[in-house]
Amino acid sequence: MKKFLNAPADFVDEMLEGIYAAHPDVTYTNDDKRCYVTAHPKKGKVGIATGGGSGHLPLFLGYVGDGMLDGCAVGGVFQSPSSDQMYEVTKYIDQGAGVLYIYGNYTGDIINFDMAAEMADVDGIRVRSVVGNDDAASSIVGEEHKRRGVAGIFFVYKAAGAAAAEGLDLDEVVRLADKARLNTRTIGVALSSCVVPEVGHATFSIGDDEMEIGMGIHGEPGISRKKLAPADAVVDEMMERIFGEQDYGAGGEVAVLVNGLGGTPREELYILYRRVSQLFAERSVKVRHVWIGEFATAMEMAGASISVLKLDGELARLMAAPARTPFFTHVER
Amino acid sequence: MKKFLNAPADFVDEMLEGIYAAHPDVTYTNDDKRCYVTAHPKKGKVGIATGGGSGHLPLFLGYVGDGMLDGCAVGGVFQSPSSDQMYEVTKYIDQGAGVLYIYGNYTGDIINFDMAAEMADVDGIRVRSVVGNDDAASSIVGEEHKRRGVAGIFFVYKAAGAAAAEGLDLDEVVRLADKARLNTRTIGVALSSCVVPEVGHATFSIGDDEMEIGMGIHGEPGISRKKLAPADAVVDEMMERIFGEQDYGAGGEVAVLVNGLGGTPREELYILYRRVSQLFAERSVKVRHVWIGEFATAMEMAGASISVLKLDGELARLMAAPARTPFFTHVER
Amino acid sequence: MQALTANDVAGLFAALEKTFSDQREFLIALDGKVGDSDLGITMSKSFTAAHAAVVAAADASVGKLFGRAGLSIAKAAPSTMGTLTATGFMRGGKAVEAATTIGTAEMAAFWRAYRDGVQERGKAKVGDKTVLDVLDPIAVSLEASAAAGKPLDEALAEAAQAASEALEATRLLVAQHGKAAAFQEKSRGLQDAGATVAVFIVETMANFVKAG
Amino acid sequence: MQALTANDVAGLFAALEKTFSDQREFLIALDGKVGDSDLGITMSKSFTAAHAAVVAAADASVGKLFGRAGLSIAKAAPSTMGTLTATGFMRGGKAVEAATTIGTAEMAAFWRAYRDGVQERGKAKVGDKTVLDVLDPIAVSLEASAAAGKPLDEALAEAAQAASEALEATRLLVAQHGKAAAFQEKSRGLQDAGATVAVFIVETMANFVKAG
Ligand SMILES: Nc1ncnc2c1ncn2[C@@H]1O[C@H](COP(=O)(O)OP(=O)(O)O)[C@@H](O)[C@H]1O
Ligand SMILES: Nc1ncnc2c1ncn2[C@@H]1O[C@H](COP(=O)(O)OP(=O)(O)O)[C@@H](O)[C@H]1O
Ligand SMILES: [Mg+2]
Ligand SMILES: [Mg+2]
Ligand SMILES: [Mg+2]
Ligand SMILES: [Mg+2]
Repeated sequence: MKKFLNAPADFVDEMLEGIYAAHPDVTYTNDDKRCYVTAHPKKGKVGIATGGGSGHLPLFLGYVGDGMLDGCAVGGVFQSPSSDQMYEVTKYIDQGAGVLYIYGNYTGDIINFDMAAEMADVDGIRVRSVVGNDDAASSIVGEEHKRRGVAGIFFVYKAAGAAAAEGLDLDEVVRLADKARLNTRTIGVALSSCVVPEVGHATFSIGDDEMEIGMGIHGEPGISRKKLAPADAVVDEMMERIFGEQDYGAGGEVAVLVNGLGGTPREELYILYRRVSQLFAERSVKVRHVWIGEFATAMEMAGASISVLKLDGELARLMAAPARTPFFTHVER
Repeated sequence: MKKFLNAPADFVDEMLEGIYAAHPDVTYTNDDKRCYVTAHPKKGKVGIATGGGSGHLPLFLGYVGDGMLDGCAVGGVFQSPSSDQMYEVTKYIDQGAGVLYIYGNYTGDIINFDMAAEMADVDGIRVRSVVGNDDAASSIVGEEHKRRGVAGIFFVYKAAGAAAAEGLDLDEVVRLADKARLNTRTIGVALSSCVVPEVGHATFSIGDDEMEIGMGIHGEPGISRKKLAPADAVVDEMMERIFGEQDYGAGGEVAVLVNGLGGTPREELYILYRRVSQLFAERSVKVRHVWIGEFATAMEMAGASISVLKLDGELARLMAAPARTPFFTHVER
Repeated sequence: MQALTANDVAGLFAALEKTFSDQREFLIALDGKVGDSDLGITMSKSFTAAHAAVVAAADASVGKLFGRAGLSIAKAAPSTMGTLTATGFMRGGKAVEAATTIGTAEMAAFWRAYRDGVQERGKAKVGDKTVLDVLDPIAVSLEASAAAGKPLDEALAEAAQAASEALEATRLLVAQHGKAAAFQEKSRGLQDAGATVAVFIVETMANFVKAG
Repeated sequence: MQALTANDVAGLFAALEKTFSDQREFLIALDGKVGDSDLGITMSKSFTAAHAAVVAAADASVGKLFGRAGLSIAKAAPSTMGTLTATGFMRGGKAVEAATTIGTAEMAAFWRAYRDGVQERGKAKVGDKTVLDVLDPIAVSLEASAAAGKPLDEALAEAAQAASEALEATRLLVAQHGKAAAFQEKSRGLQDAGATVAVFIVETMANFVKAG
């Protein structure tokens, strides 16, 4: 295990100490570093919380900031945070307009967020949830409710965050977040494993010339493992699945996120995007927004995912809105 | 070699095609994709060009944009671009106020930029150069002119870019860029090698439990190769070298850049910064600006570098100024 | 012993802590087959925390103490099984809050509420290859024993027996929930990891009561 | 032959292209010891481009053709040696631009300008373990031959001999420039890679003139 760390058990808390030292715009509540919240909550705005395991930076906490989220319960590496931590974050970020939970479709997270919502209900805080399930590889059409949440949750954050910043009420923010969720599809491909600090060895093994299409960000099995193909062929196979699920229509508009899993250099992400843009151009679909970089990682795992959000007028407006967090800045042009 | 690519020989040009497809704010001149320039040159502003080998994203081209640079000559992976390409970039970005070259201290780059400056001189374009040499590991005090340029060149770009955006003239921009250069020290540590696509195997080898302090971003030998130590000890050793070279003074101010070399997850960079911030706090030095992420990489190389810029009033002002490129956004708060 | 009192609770959780410390590596390996290998770690953390919590608590009721144990597990181990186990102890404890001693009837009420709480929280059905496939026969067996007026030690021994048979039967099922679900057919033939945890809990209870 | 004319230039560059294609792997390996292994690739690219450029060019003067060769190398191979070689051919070509035939005196003028151009561009001194350590004796030897009135084939043969002795002597030096400088003492004992390139160029010229 080649990592910069002190004791593996301190990995998450020391990471958080570094983040708080660097970024005064975020802080924590309840004296618990893992209850991560904005330092500038806005009275009357719908609060948005997320949460999940560590090891995915900038996911999840990196999206806490202006125009995005208000708080994040931080778990151990690839581990859910506790319901208690989610509840504390909820109390802090509720500014009288209720709270929306946006998180990925993992049993541990669901169970804990549901428990936290029950706890908040006792305090009279209105909580609603939108559970990201964008990973088209993780189950077939018709069983979307079983799909994992992966990088495409970024679009749900962006839509909900912009809607809340506009001053919309909880139901409206939920409606828009849910629309972004339903309109998002992601497909990923992994080239190498990663190492959980407290475990100390690779999470899974994969041949030197193999790739696994659809592998989850914790190493969950994907659709197919095969020989690594040229970049264009890999993109074609990924996008075929996405095009098979949603019709973007000639003249339609999309937002695209090309996400590195951590170990893949930015150069390669652009080689992938080159082909993505060709495929949309062939279909006369306009890529109105594109983000390329690391948005949801699995530490040093090599690989990438492509997420597509089908836009309509209001989603396009929400994607364009400015946002600013310590890990993500979007400036309206 | 596990990379997303088509033919290795097309790696750089296909990456550029992806970048141009994604980012309409940049374009190229002379019908050569490797002559990368801003799409919005500003009349009367000092033009700033950089250049260097590919494989270091967001270095070098990623800093072309508002408040930063105007053009970049793009070389092959770890290879200098040609003097001809630099000359074409120079002609495009000259807006009547002359051009500043900012690049790293590598023989190939120097020779080519000097040649380009000679060519531009024939056209009556005034060119001056500032050559980044921040890598404190690459030669001893007193031989700073032999030092390599690494991630700390970011500070030189930021200072020069902000100065040019303020409308200062070439000599003033050079003075400020040079001050940033003189006030910057970087020290890096590598944990793993990287693979140049056209070569296909690791550039160098390093033991499973080893780190090399001071290794260059092309695998140039460093100061010492030893067993990987706990993160705090690694930072202490790196910072001891930096503190030994510049006196930041109690009450002094600095800007800090913690840079990932590509394969190291963001989580670990924050664990490193945690210790950096402690060391400055112990010395009553204020970290006024901090950037943590990937700013100068060596593809998938695991490792990190720490750069420190000693601030005075004018450098602090230039660091605070807004900047916006497809790869880097800084919003003034 | 024929009934548990508040005085026995610390001893019971000491025994549970020992069980999960002994079974740590076994559970890590089991969860590693179609999961993420964390179960041994989280369950051991859970019962260390629960033991500490009941020792520190001043409550006089067994139910309240079980509730506190559940709360401490929720904080210590927010994994799927951690939270489900926490829910089970909290709901079960609440169901017997009023009782000063736990005989067969109260034990049945505890496990019924434990089972229902896990079902409500996890939204699995019996047969989905989860902990529920063992919790359900435990509750059913204890309810039958209560109706038949069996003493607590005998009732728990039978419940433990039913649990371990039900665990064996999970081998035939295909996982529908959690990380294992992604492995589908590969999960067939393996005993469910969470169900194994439930067997360990009820067996430890049975042995504790028998020994006491 | 006793002088080069414009008609000979394409043949000379064909020979140079062949030399560097033959020596590709050798130069890759040599540069790999204390450099980045690119030298074989860039030099082979350089002379393929140079050959194509002189074949395509319509100029009537040897010097102009050498200049075009240099320009094409600058575009094709912007590495250190690529640009230094480009500079050498451009400056050398310019020095003999007016001549219609290249005898010993012109060849001496060519290499003098080549050497000085490389020194000016690279800012190295003789003894710094670079290509200059071979370029300098080539120029000196040709100037002596010109003063002594020696014929071109004999002059180039002597220059090539001087070059290869000078290359051998670079083994004793420690690199002060480029990537090799970082290796310091490790570079001692190895012949300099760039200096090897210069030897190959002058040897190819000598053989071409001798054969012609
Ligand atoms: N929805 C659910 N309802 C009940 N039990 C579940 C559910 N999902 C998973 N489980 C149980 O949880 C066990 C795995 O627990 P654990 O290792 O804590 O999960 P994770 O590591 O995914 O958080 C499974 O063996 C199964 O018994
Ligand atoms: N400043 C310099 N002046 C002259 N020659 C130099 C200089 N620096 C390096 N060289 C020569 O360049 C050779 C290496 O060339 P090359 O492989 O093209 O360099 P790089 O790969 O670093 O661009 C060295 O062996 C040396 O002869
Ligand atoms: Mg990375
Ligand atoms: Mg990376
Ligand atoms: Mg598990
Ligand atoms: Mg080289």
